[in-house]
Amino acid sequence: MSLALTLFSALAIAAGVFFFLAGTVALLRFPDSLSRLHALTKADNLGLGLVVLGLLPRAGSPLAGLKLIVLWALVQLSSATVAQLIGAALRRQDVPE
Amino acid sequence: MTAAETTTQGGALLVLAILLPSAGILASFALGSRAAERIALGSAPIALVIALAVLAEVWRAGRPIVYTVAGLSPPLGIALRADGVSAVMLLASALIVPASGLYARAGFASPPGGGESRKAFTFWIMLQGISAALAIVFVSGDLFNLYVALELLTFAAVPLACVEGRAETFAAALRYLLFALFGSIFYLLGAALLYGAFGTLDIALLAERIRPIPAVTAAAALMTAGLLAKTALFPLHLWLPPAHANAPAPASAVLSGLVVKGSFFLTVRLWFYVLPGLPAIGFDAILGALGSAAVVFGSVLALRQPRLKLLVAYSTIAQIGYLFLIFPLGSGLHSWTADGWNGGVMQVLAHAFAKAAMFLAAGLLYESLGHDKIAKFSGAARAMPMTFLTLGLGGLSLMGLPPSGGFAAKWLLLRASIASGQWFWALVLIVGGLLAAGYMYRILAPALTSNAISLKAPPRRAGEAIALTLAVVAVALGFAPESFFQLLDIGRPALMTAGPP
Amino acid sequence: MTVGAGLARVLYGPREVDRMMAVQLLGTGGIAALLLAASATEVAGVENVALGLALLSSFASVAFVTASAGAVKTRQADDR
Amino acid sequence: MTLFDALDLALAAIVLGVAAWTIAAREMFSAVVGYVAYGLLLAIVWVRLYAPDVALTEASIGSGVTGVLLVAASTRLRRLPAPDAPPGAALKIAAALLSVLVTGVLATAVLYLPNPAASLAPEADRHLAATGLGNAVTAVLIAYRSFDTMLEKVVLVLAVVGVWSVAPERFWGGQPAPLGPAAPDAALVFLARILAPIGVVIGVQMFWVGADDPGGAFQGGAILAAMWIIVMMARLTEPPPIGSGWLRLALISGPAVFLLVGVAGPYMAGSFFGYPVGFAKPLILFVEAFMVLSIGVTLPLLVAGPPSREAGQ
Amino acid sequence: MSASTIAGFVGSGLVGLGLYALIVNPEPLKKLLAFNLIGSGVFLVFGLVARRGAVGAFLFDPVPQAMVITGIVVAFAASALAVALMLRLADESGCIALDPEGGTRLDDGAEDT
Repeated sequence: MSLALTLFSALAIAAGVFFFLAGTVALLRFPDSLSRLHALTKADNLGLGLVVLGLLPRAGSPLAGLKLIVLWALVQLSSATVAQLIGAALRRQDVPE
Repeated sequence: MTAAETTTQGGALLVLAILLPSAGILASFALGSRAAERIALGSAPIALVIALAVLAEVWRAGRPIVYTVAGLSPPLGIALRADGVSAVMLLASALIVPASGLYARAGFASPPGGGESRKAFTFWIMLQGISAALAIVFVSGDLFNLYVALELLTFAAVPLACVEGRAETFAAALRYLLFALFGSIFYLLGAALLYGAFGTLDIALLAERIRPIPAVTAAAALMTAGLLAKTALFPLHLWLPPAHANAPAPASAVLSGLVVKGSFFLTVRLWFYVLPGLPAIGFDAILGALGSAAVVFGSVLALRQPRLKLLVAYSTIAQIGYLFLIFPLGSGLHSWTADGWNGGVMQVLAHAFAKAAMFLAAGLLYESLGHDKIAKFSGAARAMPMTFLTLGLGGLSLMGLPPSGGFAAKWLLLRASIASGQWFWALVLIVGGLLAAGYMYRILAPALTSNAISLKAPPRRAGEAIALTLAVVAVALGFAPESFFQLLDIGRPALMTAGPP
Repeated sequence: MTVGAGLARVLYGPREVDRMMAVQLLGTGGIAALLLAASATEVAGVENVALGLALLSSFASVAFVTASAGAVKTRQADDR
Repeated sequence: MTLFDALDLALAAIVLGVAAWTIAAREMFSAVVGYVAYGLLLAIVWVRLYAPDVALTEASIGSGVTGVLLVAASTRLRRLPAPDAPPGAALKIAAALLSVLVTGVLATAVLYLPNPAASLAPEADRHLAATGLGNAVTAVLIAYRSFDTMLEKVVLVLAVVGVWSVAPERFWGGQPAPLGPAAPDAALVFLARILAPIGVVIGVQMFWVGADDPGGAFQGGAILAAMWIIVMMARLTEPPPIGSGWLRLALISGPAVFLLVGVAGPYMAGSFFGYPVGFAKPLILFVEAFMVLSIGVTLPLLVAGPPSREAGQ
Repeated sequence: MSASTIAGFVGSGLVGLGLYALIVNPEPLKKLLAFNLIGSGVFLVFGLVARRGAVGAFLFDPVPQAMVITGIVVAFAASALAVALMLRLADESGCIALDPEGGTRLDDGAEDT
């Protein structure tokens, strides 16, 4: 693996971890549930995306790389859906209160 | 190390004893409740033949018969082993389970016209589940395989306890399940430690390798605690009376007569077969003391029960207590241990048959009287003589009066306790017998009065005959010949270690 | 795994939805942690585990949301 | 102390912390959320123990499917009055002492376990060639200790009978209650439509590669089960009536095929549950395929619970 | 201290925590949760044993790992049965008290041996 690729990989992973931390802090600190939800989806998408991107050069085989990408796509799909569901649940909870 | 173990002649019988009820479960599940009844009862004679063949083979060989499953010897493979006690227990199970099944035909029939009934489906499948689980418990030589057997036993026994579908049966079954799960997970924890220490879960290999390290002591304590919860030894008995007393009579007969013996059998396997090399650290005395407490406590509570089935259930707690005297009286290498061992095994058998008979009789009483309140039994013996004869014969064995299996058991235990100078256990045996006489008197005395009583329905003759037969077997065990005890000695671990080098 | 440390605290979140979000984030973070640990220690086949987790993390969250939605409805019905 | 040691310790602390929180949570629902998170963390612990097969099983069954089961139960039970009086201080102290004692004894035992432990790894590897498999864990499950695995499948069948048996008599033969709300969210339906086919592919792939890599019948079957559950939660399908013949055949197919192959053992390989040399791998995959089907059907039915509608409705 | 030893200690702790909750919590569902905690603790002890069984090129002993997989499936089946019983009991009686007489405790003195 070339130096540039290694550097890129490390940077991407570091950035990904940073987004996770940011998402965590946001979940802890943000005042209301909707903005927390917003923060969560950002952390999910970007954090995992960057980590996957960083790991791609290290993947041993094309199949392993493909698995990583499928994995990321799956998480995208589910996190988007769950965010929507949680949003809907929030609305339901908020109406009567 | 001995050379790797291989299959002996007749070993395949052990696999068949397990696979027959397992296949029965699967076929019954696919074919429905009516077929389940036919399969459960139809396979019983085959199971009986297998059990008799195992017994004959063990007797002929004069040593345990072995089967290595998949042709792999332990430690990587699983070995099944049957010694004298396994063979006898297998036979007892092959007799009591179908007896309960025949008795249950009236109550667990499928509706006419091809429909399926929940009660019938559950009962006949779970009955085969108990056969399968007990077969593994009696012949398996691998502690993890035995864990699977314990779970099989739990999953079969708990739904039987609530097959009637009333709220109190669900509460009883749930409590039973929680105790049983606690028991099996602690058993498994001990097995994990033993594997970590010695790299095998095969009973024979463990017995060779065992050394007194902390993990072994911890494993022994954890596994015993778990097994005691499943055996309902005082003070872990709370689940038993509601579960056994609220189950339908044929289910109670199997639960009380056989299922609790399964986990007791494993406790014996653990202490006598796996851990004999462990220096005595007082475990046997603790188990004996808990057993003694159970005898007194269970009997006193039995004396106070208003309902017959509850009384019989509490009497089970007391009778389980006697079983644990096998630990102080049957272990070690002394002149008396043969008596203690034989007495303990005899008590297992005598109680299995006597208690099954009594629960079946209690069920008949309930059917005919519409209740099982002891206070309202007056004159019932006149109307249902066979049922009360069954209760009386079963009670004879529970009290330990001659001639009966219970007498033989208690006599042997008494002899062992006197020979060993442990007079305390003798006292327990005598007090327990007196208390049992007390609760049997409570049942029989009012029933024998000459008052007139009206029955809702005449007792079922077939049911009465089955219950009486079981009670007669319990009594007949008292006449067991010397060769019977020679059979029990085949594969007894104390003898093997004490034998000529 | 440091990610996990922060996330566990979120379980104390004041409302049910917050907890669900926390589990969702934990699932994603767990996958990332798994991938990183795998590439660092070279345990074979970890990408299969991560793939399984990816499938299942949404699974649990969906169950929570569905169940809690049902519960809110019954609670509202009770209030009226 | 390396970075990994520190991370391991932190992970251990979090696992214990989440477990304690799960126990302490007053609301059952929160406790279950905690339990699912705990399951995810455990999966990471299992990877650290070089047990990816177990990690997959823990994530799918121990955390995922069990989580769904407990969530449904907690929402249905949450409006009930507290059953018994809270325990007294004496009991709490006694229980705490007992628990500390057990933990202490156990930790001591663990500390004094031989290290390295006696291992069957070389022996398992020696017989691996005869099975044609590459994954030793799969070989233990389906070949060396296949007897255990077959019996454990019978346990699952008994569990299904047990769960069904609590139904009222009149519902016998009918369908279990639906798993989702009457009008599921459009997003959920969308997710189920997309995820389920992908999940099925991944599940089958996981079973297939399980012969050589982490994975196998249990893990593949569990993922299929999860997919069926999610489809039922979106109300795209309903739980099948328990009287259905096909359903029952699918449920027993795993143990039944396993048992038949085991019984054929003496003729093929000279021993019950033995596999013939040279033909072991195809036979093992054959058995496993039916086990995947059985597990994929059994787990959702255990989650769905007893029948709660009359047959034919 | 290696990852496996830590896992062993975590397992011990989980067994203790679960046991405490099993005894103290009156709600059956919490007892079930506690049982599952004990279960995972026990499995971790198996995991420790499997990892300690690493010899030469083998990173772990596959036998205990296979046992854990079997154990997890059985534990799930047990949970399903318990949940079914609880829900039915709740339907029948409107509460889920384990003990109709009240006041009796579960698992009192489990460790007398």
